[in-house]
Amino acid sequence: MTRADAFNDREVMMCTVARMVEDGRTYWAAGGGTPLYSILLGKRLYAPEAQYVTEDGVIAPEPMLPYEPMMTMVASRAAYRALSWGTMNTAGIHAQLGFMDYGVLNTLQVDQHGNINSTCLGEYGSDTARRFGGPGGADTIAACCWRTILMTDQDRRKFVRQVDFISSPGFLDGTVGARERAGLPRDTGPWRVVTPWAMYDYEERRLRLIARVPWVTVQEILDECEWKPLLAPEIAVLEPPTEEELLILRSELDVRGQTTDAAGGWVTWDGEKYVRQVV
Amino acid sequence: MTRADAFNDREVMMCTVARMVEDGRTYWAAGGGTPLYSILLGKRLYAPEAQYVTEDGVIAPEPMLPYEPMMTMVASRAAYRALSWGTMNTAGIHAQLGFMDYGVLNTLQVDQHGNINSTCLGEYGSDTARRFGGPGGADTIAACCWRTILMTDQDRRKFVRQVDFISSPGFLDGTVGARERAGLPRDTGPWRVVTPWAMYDYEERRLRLIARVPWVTVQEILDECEWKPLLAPEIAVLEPPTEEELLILRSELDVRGQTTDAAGGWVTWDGEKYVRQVV
Amino acid sequence: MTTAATPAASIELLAEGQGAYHPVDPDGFRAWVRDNKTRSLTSKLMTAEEAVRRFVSDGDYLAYDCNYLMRGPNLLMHEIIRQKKQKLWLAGKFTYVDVALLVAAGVANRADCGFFLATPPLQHAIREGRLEVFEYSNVVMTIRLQAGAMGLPFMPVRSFGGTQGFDHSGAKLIRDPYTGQPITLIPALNPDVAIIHVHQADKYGNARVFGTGVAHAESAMASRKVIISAEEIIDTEEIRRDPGRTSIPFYAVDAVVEAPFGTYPGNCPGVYASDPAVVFEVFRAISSNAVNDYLDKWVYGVSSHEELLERHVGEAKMRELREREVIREGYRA
Amino acid sequence: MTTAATPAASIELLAEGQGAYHPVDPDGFRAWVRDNKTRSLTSKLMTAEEAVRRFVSDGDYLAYDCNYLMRGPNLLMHEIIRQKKQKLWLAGKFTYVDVALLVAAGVANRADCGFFLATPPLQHAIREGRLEVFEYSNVVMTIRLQAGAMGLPFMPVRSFGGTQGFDHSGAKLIRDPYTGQPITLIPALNPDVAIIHVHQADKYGNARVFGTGVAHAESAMASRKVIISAEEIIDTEEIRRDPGRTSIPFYAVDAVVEAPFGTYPGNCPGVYASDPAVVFEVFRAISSNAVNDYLDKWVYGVSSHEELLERHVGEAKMRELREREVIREGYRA
Repeated sequence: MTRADAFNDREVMMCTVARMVEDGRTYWAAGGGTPLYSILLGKRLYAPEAQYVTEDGVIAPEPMLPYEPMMTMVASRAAYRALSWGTMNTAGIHAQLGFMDYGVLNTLQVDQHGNINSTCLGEYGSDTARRFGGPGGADTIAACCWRTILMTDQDRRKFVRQVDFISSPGFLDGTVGARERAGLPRDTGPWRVVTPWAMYDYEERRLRLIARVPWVTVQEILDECEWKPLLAPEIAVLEPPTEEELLILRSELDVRGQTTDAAGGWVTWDGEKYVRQVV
Repeated sequence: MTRADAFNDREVMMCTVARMVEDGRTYWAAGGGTPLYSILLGKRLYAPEAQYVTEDGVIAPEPMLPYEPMMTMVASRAAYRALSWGTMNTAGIHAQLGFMDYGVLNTLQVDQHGNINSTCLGEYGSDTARRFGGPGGADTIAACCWRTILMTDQDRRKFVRQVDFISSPGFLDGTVGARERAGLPRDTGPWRVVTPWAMYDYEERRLRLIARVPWVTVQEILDECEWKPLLAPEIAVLEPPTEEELLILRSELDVRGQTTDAAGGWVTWDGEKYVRQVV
Repeated sequence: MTTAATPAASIELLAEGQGAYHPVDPDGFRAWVRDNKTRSLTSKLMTAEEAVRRFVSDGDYLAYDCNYLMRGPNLLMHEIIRQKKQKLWLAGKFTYVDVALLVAAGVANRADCGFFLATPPLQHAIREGRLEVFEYSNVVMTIRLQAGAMGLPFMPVRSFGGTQGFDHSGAKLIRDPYTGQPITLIPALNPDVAIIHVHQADKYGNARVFGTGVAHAESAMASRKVIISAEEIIDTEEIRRDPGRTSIPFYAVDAVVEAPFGTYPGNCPGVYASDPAVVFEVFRAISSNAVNDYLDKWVYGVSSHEELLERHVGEAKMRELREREVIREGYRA
Repeated sequence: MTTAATPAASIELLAEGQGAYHPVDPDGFRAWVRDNKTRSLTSKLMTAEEAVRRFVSDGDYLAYDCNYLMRGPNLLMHEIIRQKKQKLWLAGKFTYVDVALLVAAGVANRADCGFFLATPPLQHAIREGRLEVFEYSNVVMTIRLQAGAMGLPFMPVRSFGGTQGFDHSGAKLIRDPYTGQPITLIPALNPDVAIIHVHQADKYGNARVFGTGVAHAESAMASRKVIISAEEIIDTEEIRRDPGRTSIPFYAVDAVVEAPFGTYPGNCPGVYASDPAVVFEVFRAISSNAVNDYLDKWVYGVSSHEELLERHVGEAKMRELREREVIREGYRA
């Protein structure tokens, strides 16, 4: 496995999540962007016996890649060779029953307690609020999967003390039992946050930085957090993407670069170290 | 249509109900005995466009007759050429949604308010109580179909003031709104009771005799009611079975006589009148 | 229950959302079914024009399934726009462009949100009060439809609690009388009208959907009026040969519209692929206040879907899209 | 919900049944699933002996689907009797002979009643306290299973209110916070173990049922332990060719037993007819205290279903029963 020389922010994030995918576990991939590609990459390289569902009730497919543009759900390539076809309630209910180990999702904004905002920036209902798409499947994933992996950009507007709107639940106000008091299933909650620069977990229901990529410092990460996370006693260093990972990502999965070409930084190896530039 | 010369009690009852079957209406046939055969006979002769469901979620079949012994549900002949196959919840939920116009069922005991007992005779839980099968699908039929047609024997132990156990709801205590207060859907309730001797409707939620067969008198009917029903101003006289009805019933539907041979009386035409004898 | 001697007691109501929601009335729905649904085998075949004219009314709550890109009832959605229906309330679940399109077209002014793209023109419509939004999630919306499809007033759910969507919704948090723990209830949804595209249907409305989906069966059973558009009209004999494949039974359906390529420019899994050029075109339109141009070409400028296909798509393109859909396994009975 | 300022309020609890019911614990069920269900594709093929030994425990709440006459898991039921399991609590819905048989065999002492034949020996067992019965209806039982299969603690239902079954059940009547009208709630049912006979399954437990049924999918999703007996084991490739035909997904299943003629003497729709002589024999047995004779021959006297078929049925009879089942349409993918 050769460390790659050049890759972008989204690719880093997907490779990081791909390595977290475990054999024999079930995943609910939110939507059809980076979460789905991360799981597919993980299955392809590291955990072929990981199984996943999507929101339209596809269970454990062997998709025909690449997908048609935008067609990551309710499409024959995405649903190909599944073990079962259902509908949205199939996915929602199987998660509600406890069958989904992990949910992987992305978001607009996350706060110190892992609450997720995908509804609006600014005060809800005000003239200055900027509307977004809403939770989609993320609320069910965040409520009912045993563990959730949140993918987002490392951007100070995204890591905030308190999200402008809780679209999908994290640890809510962070007190013990807050989720249970809101009717959510026991022993669930946010588990990891992955950005192109860093990985976080939760310590007593508060976001904690646990790892960074080699080309950014802890301080640079903290500069991109409006609300500063806790720091683990030791901050691990994540491995950069490998050539193998990138080849598969680019040639088999996201061949049109819809997901990987999205805005962000580009990281290159200058012979001595990785250097990141915003493009 | 020739009036028949000889037939038994069950046949009378099935022919009476068959004539009540209406085109373009939906029926839920309870179990696979007299209710189902009555509907099949009605469809065959009078209302080909009546549609029925059974408890296992068969919708509008064209069954392959006759059935195998006992095999009136979850069997290929009974489900043959249906428009849809579901499960028990399909039937239950479609009735709950208001899609079932009529439910046809039979019972052990009925009371003045149309409450149905199929659970026990005697005081529930006592040493002398005699246990029966329970409501099966009848509770849902009696609660959720718009109108229910109850088939039972004309027997004084069966027509009582108050059933020993309400397995399936009639008008409960007979007061206005009693069903709604118990959570049941609005505007539903018992509609007709048919016995080998008589037909009843409900007047202000109380059982009322409205018709009799030619070979019994009103008094004979009342003698077989422990609790006396109301009497309609005029008691109609029901037509006896026709040769055509009986031929179909005996040769196409219940060819083994499982349903029609059940205990009861046998009625014959003596040249001047019909005479009933208990066999 | 006549003998029950349990004293009256109560269940704590812990919180209530304050959002308006489509009225919950299971008994009213039952009465509608009794009085309006045809239980005989009567042909319901009609044109999209007639179906929309008869069964979509101004002010209706509208559920569509799935969406403009994926087996959506696009032919019917276009017809609704063409007939300039007004003030529709949308079940905006699992949607990319549909809400923005219908709002820009002036036919919808309310939406329950599961997920839909909030493009700048749509954000503008919200700020100007041309669209009022109530907050749910995709699954909460489909469970609401399931409750409606079961004839119930509400359903418990293990998600949605703790969110601020809850506050802007019709949800309630109660103390579960069985476990003693808090649990969320969500109001049943019985749309006034559902528009659903299916692979096959007979003239009576017995319909088959193949592949995955969102909530086609729930939407059909839950809605007062149901319009089916079908890629293919098949004989009832064929339905009877494989009753396990029926997704929606005839008695739930009010209108059946024969609609080959009825989900164009979206895809119909197992039959034809989407047309990416036009998909990108609709994305551009809803993102840049160019919806009128899009509608002028694809809706107002043609009198029917047949004309749309003839004038703007053509046989060669349709053949290409059919051929691009290489997977057929599982999409036939 | 953090911003909700709704004052605490309450919902009237109008009546409560007084029957014992299998504990409602959705969070406990979830934890069981997390800790015990295999989410990898692992072969679960085993003998009936092993499946019953490992997955049926004394005191378990048992759901079977459908019943002894109709696609019942008779091979598994026989094995449960053979292994002399004790104190099972039965989901007695849509049943003719099963409850009487299992009670007479000494393996069950409680039953929730939807419908089952109450023969004189069974009436006797009730009077003697060898069987305790709790009262529901068939559909109330399958809706309870559906609630369990959705991970919920309860479900509203529009039937059952007003009955005396209600009084002897776990139902509750509340004032619906949405309509203001009374509505019945019934407790979810999550059996400890479900035994289900299916037409086809792969070795991982992806299972197909054809034709109609009672609550096979609900029972599978709702139960902590699930044993599937399958008429035919098929390759996973075949499952993947038509995923719309999968009735039960692998991750719900704990054991798969290959079981040709597994529902004998009952019928397996589309595959073989029931054997009327033996059906009548079991009816006679449960009606006349002759269950031991029946069990001596069909259960204790043989060590397995294979031996039962070999010694008491034979190839000619099996061929005859297959031929008697003339209808195949709709029972194959």
